[in-house]
Amino acid sequence: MLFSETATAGLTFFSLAPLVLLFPLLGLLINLIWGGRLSEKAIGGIASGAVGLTFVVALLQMISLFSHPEGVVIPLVDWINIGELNIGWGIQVDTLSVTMMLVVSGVGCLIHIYAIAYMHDDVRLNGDPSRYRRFFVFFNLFILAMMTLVSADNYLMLFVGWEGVGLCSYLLIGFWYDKGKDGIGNALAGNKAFITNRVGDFGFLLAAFTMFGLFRSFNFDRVFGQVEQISELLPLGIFFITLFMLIGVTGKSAQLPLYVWLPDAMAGPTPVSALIHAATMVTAGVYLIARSHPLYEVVPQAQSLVAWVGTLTALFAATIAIAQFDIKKVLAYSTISQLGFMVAAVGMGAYVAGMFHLVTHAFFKALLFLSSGSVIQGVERGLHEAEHHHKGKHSEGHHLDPQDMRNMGGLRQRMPTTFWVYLIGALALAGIVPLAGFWSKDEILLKASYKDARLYTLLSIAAFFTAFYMARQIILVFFGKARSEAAAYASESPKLMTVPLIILAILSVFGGALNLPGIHAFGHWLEHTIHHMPAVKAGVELPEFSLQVAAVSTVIALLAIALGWLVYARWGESLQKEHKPYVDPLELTAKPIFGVLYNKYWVDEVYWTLFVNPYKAFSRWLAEQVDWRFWHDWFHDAILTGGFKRLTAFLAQPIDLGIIDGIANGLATLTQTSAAYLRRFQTGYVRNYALAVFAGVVAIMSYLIFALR
Amino acid sequence: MDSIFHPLTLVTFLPLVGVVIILFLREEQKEIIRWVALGVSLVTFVVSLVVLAQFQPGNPDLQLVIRRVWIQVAGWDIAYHLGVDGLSILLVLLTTFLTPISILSTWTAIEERVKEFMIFFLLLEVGMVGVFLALDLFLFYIFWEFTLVPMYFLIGIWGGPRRMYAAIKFFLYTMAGSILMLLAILWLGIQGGTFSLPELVAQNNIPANTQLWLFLAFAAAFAIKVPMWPLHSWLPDAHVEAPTAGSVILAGVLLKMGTYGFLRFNLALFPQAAVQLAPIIAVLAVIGILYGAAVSFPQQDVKKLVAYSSVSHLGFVMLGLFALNPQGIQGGILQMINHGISTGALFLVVGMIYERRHTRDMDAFGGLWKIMPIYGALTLIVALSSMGLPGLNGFVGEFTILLGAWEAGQSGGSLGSYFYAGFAAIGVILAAIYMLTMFQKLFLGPVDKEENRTLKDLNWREIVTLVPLIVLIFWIGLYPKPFFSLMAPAVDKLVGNLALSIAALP
Amino acid sequence: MVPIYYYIALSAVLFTLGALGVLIRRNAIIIFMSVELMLNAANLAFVAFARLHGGLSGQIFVFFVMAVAAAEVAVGLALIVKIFETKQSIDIDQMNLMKG
Amino acid sequence: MWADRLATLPVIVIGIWAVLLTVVDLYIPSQRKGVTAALAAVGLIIGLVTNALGSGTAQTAYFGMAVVDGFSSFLNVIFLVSGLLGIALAYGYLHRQNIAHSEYYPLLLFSISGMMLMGMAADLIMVFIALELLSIPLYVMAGFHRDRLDSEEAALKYFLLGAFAGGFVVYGIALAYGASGSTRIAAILSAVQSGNASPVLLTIGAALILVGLGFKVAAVPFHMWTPDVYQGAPSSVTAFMAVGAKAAGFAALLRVFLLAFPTLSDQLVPLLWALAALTMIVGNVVAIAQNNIKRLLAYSSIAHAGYILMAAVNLGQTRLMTESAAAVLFYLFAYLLTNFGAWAVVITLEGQEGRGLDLSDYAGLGKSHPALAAAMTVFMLSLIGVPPTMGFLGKFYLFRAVLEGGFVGLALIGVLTSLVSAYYYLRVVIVMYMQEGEPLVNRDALLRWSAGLTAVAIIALSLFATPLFQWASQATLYAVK
Repeated sequence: MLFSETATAGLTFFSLAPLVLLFPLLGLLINLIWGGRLSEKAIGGIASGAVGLTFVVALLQMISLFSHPEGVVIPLVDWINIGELNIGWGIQVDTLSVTMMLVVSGVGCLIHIYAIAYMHDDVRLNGDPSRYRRFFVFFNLFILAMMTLVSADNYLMLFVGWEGVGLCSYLLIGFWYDKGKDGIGNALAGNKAFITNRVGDFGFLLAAFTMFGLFRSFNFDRVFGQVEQISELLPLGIFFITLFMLIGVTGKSAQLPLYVWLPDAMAGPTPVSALIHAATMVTAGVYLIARSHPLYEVVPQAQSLVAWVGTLTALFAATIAIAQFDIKKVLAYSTISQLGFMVAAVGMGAYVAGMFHLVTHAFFKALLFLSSGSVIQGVERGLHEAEHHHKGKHSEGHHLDPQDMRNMGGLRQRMPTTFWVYLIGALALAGIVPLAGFWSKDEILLKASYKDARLYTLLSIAAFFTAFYMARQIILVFFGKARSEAAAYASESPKLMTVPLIILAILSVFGGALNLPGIHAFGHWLEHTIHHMPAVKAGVELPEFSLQVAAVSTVIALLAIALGWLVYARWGESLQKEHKPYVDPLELTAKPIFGVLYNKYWVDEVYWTLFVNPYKAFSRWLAEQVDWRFWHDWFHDAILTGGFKRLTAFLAQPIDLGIIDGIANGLATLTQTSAAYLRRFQTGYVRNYALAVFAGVVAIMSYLIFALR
Repeated sequence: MDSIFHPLTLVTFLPLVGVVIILFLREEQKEIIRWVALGVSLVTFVVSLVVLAQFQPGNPDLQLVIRRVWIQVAGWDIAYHLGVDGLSILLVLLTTFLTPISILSTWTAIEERVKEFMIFFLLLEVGMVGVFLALDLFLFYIFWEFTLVPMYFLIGIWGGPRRMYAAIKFFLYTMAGSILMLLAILWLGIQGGTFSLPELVAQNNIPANTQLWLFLAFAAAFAIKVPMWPLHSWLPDAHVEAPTAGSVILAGVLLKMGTYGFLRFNLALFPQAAVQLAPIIAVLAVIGILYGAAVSFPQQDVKKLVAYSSVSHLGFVMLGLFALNPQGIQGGILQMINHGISTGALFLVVGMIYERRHTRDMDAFGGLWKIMPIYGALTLIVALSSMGLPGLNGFVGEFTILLGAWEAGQSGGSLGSYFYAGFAAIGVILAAIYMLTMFQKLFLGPVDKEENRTLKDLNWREIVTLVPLIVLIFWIGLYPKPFFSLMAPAVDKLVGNLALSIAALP
Repeated sequence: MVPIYYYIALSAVLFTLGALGVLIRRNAIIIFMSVELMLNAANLAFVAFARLHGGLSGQIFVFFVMAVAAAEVAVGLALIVKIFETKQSIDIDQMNLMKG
Repeated sequence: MWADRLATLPVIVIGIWAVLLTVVDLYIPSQRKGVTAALAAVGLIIGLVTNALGSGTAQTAYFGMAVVDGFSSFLNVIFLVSGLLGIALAYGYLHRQNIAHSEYYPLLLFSISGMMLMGMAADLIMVFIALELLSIPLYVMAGFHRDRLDSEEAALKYFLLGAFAGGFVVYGIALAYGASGSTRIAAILSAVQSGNASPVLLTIGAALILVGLGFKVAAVPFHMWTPDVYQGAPSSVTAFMAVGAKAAGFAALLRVFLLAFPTLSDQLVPLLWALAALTMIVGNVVAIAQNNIKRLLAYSSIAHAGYILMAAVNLGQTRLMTESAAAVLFYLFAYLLTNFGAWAVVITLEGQEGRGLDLSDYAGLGKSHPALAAAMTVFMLSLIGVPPTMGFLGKFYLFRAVLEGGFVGLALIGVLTSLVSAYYYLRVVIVMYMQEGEPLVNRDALLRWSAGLTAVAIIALSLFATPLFQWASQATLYAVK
């Protein structure tokens, strides 16, 4: 059944596509089952090998696509079939999905290799080597989920991957679940990520329902095939689909307003940040929109909304990045900002540009994160060095945070390789010719300049900030003098870590070649998937290249870098003399603004007071007051049970005996017996019983007389 | 004889054999008693598999029907009338599947009066299976009421400190509903001249407003059992006090008797009333979903948390059933199974830690994953399935239910508004909140309690009790087709009948 | 010739008196006599009705009632005597051992 | 003439047997009084046999004074069986309480003969005589505990109030006679139908009869004697009283009202409705306040009287007459087994001087005597009406009759009160199983056996109830022409 398609497709490797799911699965199963008996190297090797094989399969798919660019869909098995609802597991092999496969497995493979060495130290620094295996199991699980996401041929299977990667992100953010603030910080960060993403998934679900309501299917081809006539009938419906989908995107790709989980996600080990929270998972949203472009194309309002969300996020996050001191936090906000660029691109219909930036960003941001990881471990090694040197006398190193850039400086000499690759990554991100970032970002700006001047301006400003904070980071980390013993004693990382860095660096340099103006290899490659739609033409009929835009962006970048140099290299150095610990120059000059940025506009605090605390209070009130005290204790116990008990007592005493007593007393007074004597009457008297009988008779008689009238 | 060796008779009454054997054993022979109980329940499970083998999935009608006149009262016959169809087969399997697992879970948990415990447990199985198989209203009522007694004792004798309160509350609440159902059953019998469900359904001549009353009378019994908001007050008590195995069966099967009742009787017998009342019930269901999820969140007692989560989950089931379309109902049925598996597993998990630490207060734990890695991993899977992670069983059920509700929200659907599905979907977020919070409080963070450092990880028996459930969690999550295909024809038939009444709506 | 209904009325009066006697008096013997009075009121009614209908069965019935009454007397007095032995009183208002 | 004797043979047997036993007993040495009990049992068994042999065809006897039909023969079984169980419960008990005076058994037989007469009375005179014949021995038996004051008190109360109620019956009969000119049920009916009967007199007469019979069956508000008498009387007597007297009362009630006064339904049905509802409510609700098991069972018996009364509201709906009667008979049978079983357990735990009668004395029974506790549980469940027990089938059958009569409201009250009853019956179970304690239990094989057998019968007969149902539904009332 798998190979029937190959018959139609001629000699291709399409039939191997399912292996992209199989290999990571095998990897994780092997490590899960036998990992206990394997050495660290073996575990890491197996995991990396699995991903590497996946990459090979992806390459084969690419090769096949050269001959059959239309791609194929390989249905595997049915999943949910109820009435009209027919969802299956199936693999979509086309240029778009294969691009993602290549990025995920390629970058993933490098990061796996890097992690073999990185985690070796990490687990020891954190004091639980037994988690080494767990890390790679989770890592392969992530690759599996991500592959499911990108290779899905329908929205629901995509959703499986979508939440699957969310789960892995949760697990890996909380990988050191007993560390972090109060020992629980990391775990809470994981919860935050998962729950925030669930909010987005809620949107995704609504989108899915609406979609099924309109198209009676979740299958990409079936849905896109009907967009034409549905858009005539119910454009509003499609608008809602795209809108709900956007909620999902803001969740997964950390856009406004749901971006808040990503900075906290840095609690995970650095390879995690690189692979999941920079290169691949967070770009899923961009992929989703690109994948759903036929839907977005027919509802321009939704498109512009997407574009605006992306643009604002890009700017917003970039500003925050300026005022962060944690080396990874800076990169985190930079990621959010870059994702903003991509979202803005796909929002403007520049799917190629968006995807292009996705790819290049995957290269250089992974590079940056990994090298930051190398820096951090360098510093930590330095920390231990330092403690060795003067043991007994406790240095400041004890409570020193190895991720805080204020404790670094001058690492250029201590870690040359890391420095150079970091520099390359930073320049690529800043968008300096001819590095990868330049070309991709340039395309986006170009598109923006045509689409909407406001977007263009905002994005350019964002680009400026980007270059600025990267300059700041480079200087704080690598230049100047060591601001702590740890930094002074820092040392270069092992080969196993640096080699992947170098490869990534090369990719970051030449990545732009993918889609050089004039050739547009990548564009044409993608157009096989993003071709057969009328609306997209608007996006494609752009000039290949605009010197003006390119010049402007380059100038902006250079200016920013120069400014950064002035502020941090020149002025910062001088400041450093009188200020210890280190103070950011901007903090001295523009304290209020810096404070706002440093505190991330207090968004977390606002969310906390607006949503989290109210929900906590509300649910507690509901549980303790409403459900327990009122409903359970008061209503059921006090009212129902208690009332019933009272009724019983009442009937048992007053009615059953008392009333009769009453009559007896009354009657007795009739019979001239002293009432005082009768008070002592207890029940249990024959006469009262007789009286009851008599009362009954009287009642019956009176009723009958009434009835016989 | 054939009626005795009829597979349905066997699967229903086989546990009685175990009861008889155990009766002849001495209280001291705990081990033997346990093994006998386990063995008998396993054999019963095997027999239920035989039933499955003889069951034709393609056939929408009742199958393996056995009908013998049982009691003849002047006028009409009460029949020993069993049968199985797509609506019930899975629930029967669930029952016979969960019983041995629960028995296995009591191995070390129950040391007191093992003999009686096992007797009651097997009697309970008889009642539950009977409920799902009975086609004669009278017979159904007998099984229905009969399940009360063993459960009452399970809670009352082996339960926690407030067990008497919980036991009697459980008994009275359930009975309060079922006596109204008894009157309705009698009324049906008098009007239709028979208690046979198929015949009554075939007659289908009950005037609309009468349907309304009868529907409510039946609903009284089922809604309390489910329990639908706001009739859930007995559930936390029963769950918190019940022994682990009791909770597993209570959540896993007994609650399903309520939802099954709605499906089997209310929808089939009173279609018009069902269609009329669908929106109201759906509102209650949605409230239950959100309310249960919100109330679960701040609970300190893990068992209570899980109990309230059941309110939420069964809200989903009810919503699905009263979407009155294939997606909703099939999703609802599957969700019954899912809830039985996931929540059953959750209660097992809670029981395991309770056995070790004799507390269920979440603050007494923390960082357990470090101490008990296997336990942590299995719990995580169960929790994820319970909060509906795609790829695990919970998602398939919830998604189809929500989709069905959404479909029913279209004009011409039974609900007529998208808000039901919309609000219900929020439950998915809330579920993540309370489940993750629970997991984090128990398993994540540092190990800051000394007494937790020495805890032992699961032993082979505990793993064996959990693994079958885990396997099912993945199976249903990844390839639910066999389950759906079992129920599809029957559901389509049911929906077909309902569609007529929906069309008849003003 | 006294109209028949006078007898009926008289019997009704007697019956009521007997019933009230049971309710009001505290001495067991007297209560019992009141009961007898009720029975005899019934007898009177029987005779009167027998006369009215001109049948005999009513008058025969009277004999039955008298016989039964005699039997009751036998048992009743025995009980009363027995209780008098133990309690030295037959005031039924003091018979209150048992309470709900 | 002989045909009549033959038809009424069971009663005759029991009556004669009672007389003979009284005499024979004098010649039985005091240490071998067990023989008397045995002989009494033999007599009852003979009665059962003759009853079984009796031709099923309904016929009148003694010039229409008595009627022998399925109804009466079914009731005879109930009476005779209750007699047997009564002996079984009494034998050891009387010894333990040192009141083993052997005249107990003849008295029992006399009372039973009275009940049987009640079951076949076709003439109001018969009703009255039978009523007294069954009551007077019970008065004596209630006071059987000669040296205990509460027993004597109970006896005197029962006696005075019984006589009081009897007075109403007689006067009611007198009025009925006055209204219709006859005491024959059939004659009354025809007189009413032919229209030459004063409805006012008749109705009032019927009401008075209702009062008297209501007293016997302990219907609210004529129930007040019940708890005291049940508590004071020796438990074995109470058990017998609770079933036999009640059954007899209902027998007369059904015969008289269903056959003689159907035309008065307009006036009487609301009356019966109210009586039934009141009885169920008060009986069940008040029972909750009780801690003494005997009083608890007393109120429970009141409540059950209420349930049975429900069937009487079908008065006047001739098509339902048979079914209502059958329902009552079936219910009575179920009640017979359940009640005697429960009392058997009570007597097993009862100690000297009325000890062991408090609910708390049952704590821990489930642990120390599982079988006994299990049996008690069965009885309690049967009294609640939880399947699979006779109690459930009985209620089911009754409610069905009531619903067919169209009295949904009454049925609703019935089920709701039975829910209430679950509360106090379950209390017994809770105490037995869920509280710690060391109950004192008499070793008495007869009691164990009767408890065990009744428990088994309650479940077994509920599972294979068809013959019983058939029998009850054939036990139609025979309207004498």
